[in-house]
Amino acid sequence: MNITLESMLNLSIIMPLLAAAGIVTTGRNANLREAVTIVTSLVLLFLVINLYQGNQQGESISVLWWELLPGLQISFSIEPLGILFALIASFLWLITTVYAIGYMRSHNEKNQTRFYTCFAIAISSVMGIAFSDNLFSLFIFYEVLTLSTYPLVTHSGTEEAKKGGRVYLGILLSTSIVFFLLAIISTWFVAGTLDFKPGGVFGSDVNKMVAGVILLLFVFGIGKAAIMPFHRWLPAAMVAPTPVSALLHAVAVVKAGVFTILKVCTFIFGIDLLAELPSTQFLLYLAGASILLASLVAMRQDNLKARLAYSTVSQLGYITMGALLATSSGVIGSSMHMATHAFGKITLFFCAGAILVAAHKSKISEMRGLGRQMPITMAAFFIASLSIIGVPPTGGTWSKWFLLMGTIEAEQLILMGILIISSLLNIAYLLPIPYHAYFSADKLSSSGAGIKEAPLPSLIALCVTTVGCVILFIYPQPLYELAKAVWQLGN
Amino acid sequence: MKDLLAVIMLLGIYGLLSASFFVVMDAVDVAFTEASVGAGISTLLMLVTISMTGRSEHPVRHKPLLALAVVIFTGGLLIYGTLDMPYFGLAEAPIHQHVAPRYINDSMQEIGVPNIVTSVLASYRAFDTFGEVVVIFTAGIGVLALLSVARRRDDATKIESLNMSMHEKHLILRIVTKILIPFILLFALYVQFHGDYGPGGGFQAGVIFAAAIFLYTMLFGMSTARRVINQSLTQLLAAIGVLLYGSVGVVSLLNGKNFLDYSVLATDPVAGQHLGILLIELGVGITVASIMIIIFFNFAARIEDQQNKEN
Amino acid sequence: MILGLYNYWIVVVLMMVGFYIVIAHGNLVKKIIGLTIFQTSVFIFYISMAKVDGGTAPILAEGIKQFSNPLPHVLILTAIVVGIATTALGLALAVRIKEAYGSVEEEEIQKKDNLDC
Amino acid sequence: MLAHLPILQVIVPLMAAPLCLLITRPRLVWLFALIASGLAFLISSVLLQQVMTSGTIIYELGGWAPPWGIEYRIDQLNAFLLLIISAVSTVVLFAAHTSISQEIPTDRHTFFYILYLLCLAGMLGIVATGDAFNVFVFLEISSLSAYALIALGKDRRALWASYQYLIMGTIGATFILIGIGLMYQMTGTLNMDDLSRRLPEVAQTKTVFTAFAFVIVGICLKLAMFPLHLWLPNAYAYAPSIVTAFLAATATKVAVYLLIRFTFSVFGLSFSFTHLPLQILFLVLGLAGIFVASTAAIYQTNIKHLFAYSSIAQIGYMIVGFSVSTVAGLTATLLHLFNHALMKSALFLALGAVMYRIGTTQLNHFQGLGHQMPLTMAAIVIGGLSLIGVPLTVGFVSKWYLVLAVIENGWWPVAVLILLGSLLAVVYVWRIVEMAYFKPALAGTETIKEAPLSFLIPIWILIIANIYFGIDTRLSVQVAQAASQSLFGVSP
Repeated sequence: MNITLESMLNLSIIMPLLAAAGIVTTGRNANLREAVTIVTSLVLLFLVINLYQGNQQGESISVLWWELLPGLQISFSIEPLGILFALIASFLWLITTVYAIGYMRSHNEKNQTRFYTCFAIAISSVMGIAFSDNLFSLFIFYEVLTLSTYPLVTHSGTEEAKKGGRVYLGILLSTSIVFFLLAIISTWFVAGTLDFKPGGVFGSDVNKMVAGVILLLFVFGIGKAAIMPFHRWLPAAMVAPTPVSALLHAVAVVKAGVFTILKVCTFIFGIDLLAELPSTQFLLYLAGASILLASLVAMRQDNLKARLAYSTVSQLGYITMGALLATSSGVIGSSMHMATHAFGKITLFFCAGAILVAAHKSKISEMRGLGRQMPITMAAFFIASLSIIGVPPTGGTWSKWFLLMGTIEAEQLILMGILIISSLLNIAYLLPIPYHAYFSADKLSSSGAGIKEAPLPSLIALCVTTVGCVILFIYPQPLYELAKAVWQLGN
Repeated sequence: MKDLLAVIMLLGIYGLLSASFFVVMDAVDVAFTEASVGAGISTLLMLVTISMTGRSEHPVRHKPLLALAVVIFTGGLLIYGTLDMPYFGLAEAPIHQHVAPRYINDSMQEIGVPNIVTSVLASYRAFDTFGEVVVIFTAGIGVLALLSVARRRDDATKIESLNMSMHEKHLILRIVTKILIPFILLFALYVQFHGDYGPGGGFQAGVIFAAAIFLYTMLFGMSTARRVINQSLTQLLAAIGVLLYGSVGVVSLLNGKNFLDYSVLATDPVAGQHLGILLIELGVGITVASIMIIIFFNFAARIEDQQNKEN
Repeated sequence: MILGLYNYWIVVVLMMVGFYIVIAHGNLVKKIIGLTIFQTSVFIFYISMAKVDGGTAPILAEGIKQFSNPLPHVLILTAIVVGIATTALGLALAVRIKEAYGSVEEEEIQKKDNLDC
Repeated sequence: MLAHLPILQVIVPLMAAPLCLLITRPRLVWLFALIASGLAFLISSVLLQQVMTSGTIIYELGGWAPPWGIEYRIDQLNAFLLLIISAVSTVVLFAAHTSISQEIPTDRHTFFYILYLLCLAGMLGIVATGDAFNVFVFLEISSLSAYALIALGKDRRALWASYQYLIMGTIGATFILIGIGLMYQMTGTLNMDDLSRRLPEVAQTKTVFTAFAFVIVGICLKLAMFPLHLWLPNAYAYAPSIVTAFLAATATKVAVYLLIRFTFSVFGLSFSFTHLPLQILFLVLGLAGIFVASTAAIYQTNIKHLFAYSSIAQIGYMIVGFSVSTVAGLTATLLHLFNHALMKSALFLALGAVMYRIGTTQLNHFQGLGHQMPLTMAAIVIGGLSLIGVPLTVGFVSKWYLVLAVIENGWWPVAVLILLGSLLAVVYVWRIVEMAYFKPALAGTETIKEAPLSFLIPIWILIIANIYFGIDTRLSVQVAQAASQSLFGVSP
């Protein structure tokens, strides 16, 4: 079949929406419904890979949908960072769907149709974010993502879920409306354009003070990046079913946040300008603080998902920091970390979900000795933890490495220290879990007798992602290429 | 002053006084209207109202200092505003220089009606007057929407008896009225059609006409009056009056002239103007009279209704 | 100066009396009475503007040169009608309120409403 | 006939009103009113067409040249307004027959339609005319009919609300009358165009200053601008749903129009904004309005109240844009005028549908409605998002322009405040969403069905308009810009 890359680009955003429609219509029949989801995700993956290749062959792909206001277009184009994000998201969507089928069924959740529908819409908006050609289109899809994930967060409809949803929507909407929108409008006002241009849109003569303020607005406005003062929504979102936490709140949504920050740093400000801005320093330290504090908080969480959530917050701190470092290794590192952390964290969540389904346990303290009943799950958990910590043989190693290099290049020894300490903290809050699962002296109480591994689809899913972690270590070349391309575009 | 009856009486007197003041100020038409409305209709309506809402007012408890402040401020502002106004009665004032002169000098040639007020009212600014008619119409419909009561047949007899007693009481009044009413109606017609030569016109005529009906109603009772004045017919007339006015305008539209341009109504433009004015004044008269009657009847019917509820 | 404007000042005072009654008094009928006074004073104000010394009523007749300004008269004719229309509607409302609340005193009505909700 | 469109615009509904009395069956009256309003809509769209292509249209009533006669003067601004008013009125009227069948006794229906048409005609008259006194007359037509319409509400509080509105409105109108009188005294003319030419000579006099003050205060009373807004919430809350939808979308807009017309056209920019501290005054009041009203909205238990307060807040936005007093600011105001009309008519109509089904708009009765009346509630949600100003809805467009205009003036804090204001909107909209979707339906309400089509069609027409004009902004933006440019005398 020979369809132009442009139409593929369009399709990659429209497909999931069509899927959503399809899911609604086939909602009656569960199998059909899930078949639709799987097929779509396959097609989507295929499309994105094609786009990736097209991009590798150096073709410039871009489409214009609509001009909302003079100069404000909804338009899309392909560039390495976007394609990277799109690859991660679309691949993991496929995996997550497989996982979700197992999870949702054995957990027999209600309104599954709504669940899959919103999921598809969310993915479509993620694609939109990944391929946006300008801040404006990005903002639109950013908001759509927020709104479409709200029903997923509040899925269970309990009082607790409602509270979580409130925090989620409250923080994400308010930061985006007050800071992000303001930042965009100011950018429009100062630079006269919102298009992403390699090397940034602000001229060299821009007032550093103003630009600095705008940068602050951006970093705070992009609440999805969960920088410390505005991170509360992420733990709150953990009331959602595990697949949601796994894909959206370990990958799609949060990555959309850091992706936006990366994008803004490289394509709106440009590395050079970024380095000169007064506020960059402050933000770097803010990111550092958020890394450390989040790790510390994570240690004190007994609820596994909460702990993972805080770990995510700190990991996002890495990426933001890397972007703000404004050095080659920094940008490369954070770009790669997007991928490696995605695989690591989603695996961890899959495991958490598997444990919840199979053993009905969410508290870490109850998981001692669980390794005997659920060896595979726990093994996966272990490997993924390694990837998060950043030790071989996992992909996390590389990204951590580049980030460290970045701090050195930028002569930010304090930040380097922070990175190292936080890695130690990672060890401290992740590894004990598998350790106790396997080697803890006290056996699981009799209640645990009947516990078996999670349902097969879920199991497959989490194995795949685990393998992913390892592969990223053995064969990081393509990932590195993309990351490097991002850096080259940046200046 | 807590007795509303007294207040309303004073209000009527105030209306009458201002009317006479208007005469002094050469505004005869306005005086005529104010006398019939300020001293007449509105006083009457208010009396009818308090007969239902009670005639005594509660003493105001809260200290109205804020209100006082607002009023003093507004008043002060107005006084301040007057300081730069041209002095009272000054012939050089801009209002006597700019637009008005044309009315005074040319209206005779252009419209051929001695009463300048009428020619301005009914031709130069005829659209305002159309608006005015619609306002009255609106008020009438509004009152209908608020007060109209579905009349029950069964209590007709009760009212009858009520009226009977009434008849016995005011024998002299009745006779005098019976003599008066034709003259009042006649006068109304005079005012209606003489409006373009002397003071008067559709509105005043309508009010006077209505006044005659009121008088009749008050003495002979609602049900008797209802036999004379059919409710739905009055409503119809009210509409017809507005439509008459409007259609005059539409006719000039159809003749390719602008809305309410009377010059097309006859071969000679001036004659056309004259005809147009007569027609629209008629429209005004009909609407005003019937609306006034509607308003009054609905208020009165409310009282009747309440009385029935009581006994 | 004083003589030139005294007339307007009296009008202003009248207006304010009416205005005060409207906003300060609690009785609905009384409010409307205030409104009428307020408006009537505005009419007087307009008519005063129209007066020309030595002028007569604006009805053309032989041998009269000086007329008062007819335009304000026309405006006020309209305004009077508007006034009576408003009064009628307001009174109708007052009657209905009396029936619905059993009172035409602002405070009592407020009290009753607060009880409702 | 094409030459006579300006007057037909007004007299079609105006003459249709008395004709209703000649028709007997309420249903026919409804159809007739609908047709009349539809005609008005057609005329207004043609008018807008003409104005955009060939500039201002002047129509001399009675064939008398202004300033001696009354003239209609249609420029981009009032053509835009005419379109908004007649369009909303037509769409809303579509649902009227169903809605009032429950809220108003049958013997009143004919009167209802007559008053509705009169109100419509009055507003169109205010907007179309170029004569200051004629404004007053038509203002009274629309106001009187509005009082009566509000008083038709089922709840007895409707009467009280209507009465308060009557008092406030009449005071406002009388103030305007005084203002016009003072202007007339200093210039000797009533024609707006003529006034704008003759006022500058006497601009420095105390009298003109006072005239300005009275006109503005009078208009602001009608406008329900904070702090003169007290009459509005009850009036909107207890009026029949149709009336609320109609008035909320149009009445205040007309007042905004008058404000713009008098400050920019009649008194002139230099007088209004350079001699007087109007700018800062309106800015402060506008912002205060936004916050006070939005906060009040959050604490309402009756959704009609809630949206009424939100209307006051939205007026605040328009006032802020107005106070910027630049082409951009005014454009933002006009855009918001148009967009807010779309949002609020849709929302109140949807509330009308709820009223029709469950007979109340108390928040706690919305429990589980999300599942029982999915389409209606979806409409409310989308309308709410538009209120918040989420992208791809009209709300976003106007907010974008407003913030941009404010930033152009370098008022950064104001920009922040405006955006903070929309957060409050998030809060009060979400209270409804949670109630409708996350609370189980009340016992005994299982029977509630989706609203009838006669509601759904107009509601969704408006909702789709909300989205359409949020995406295809060419029409609204183009017209709004042209209008504000013409007001500033800038050639487009």
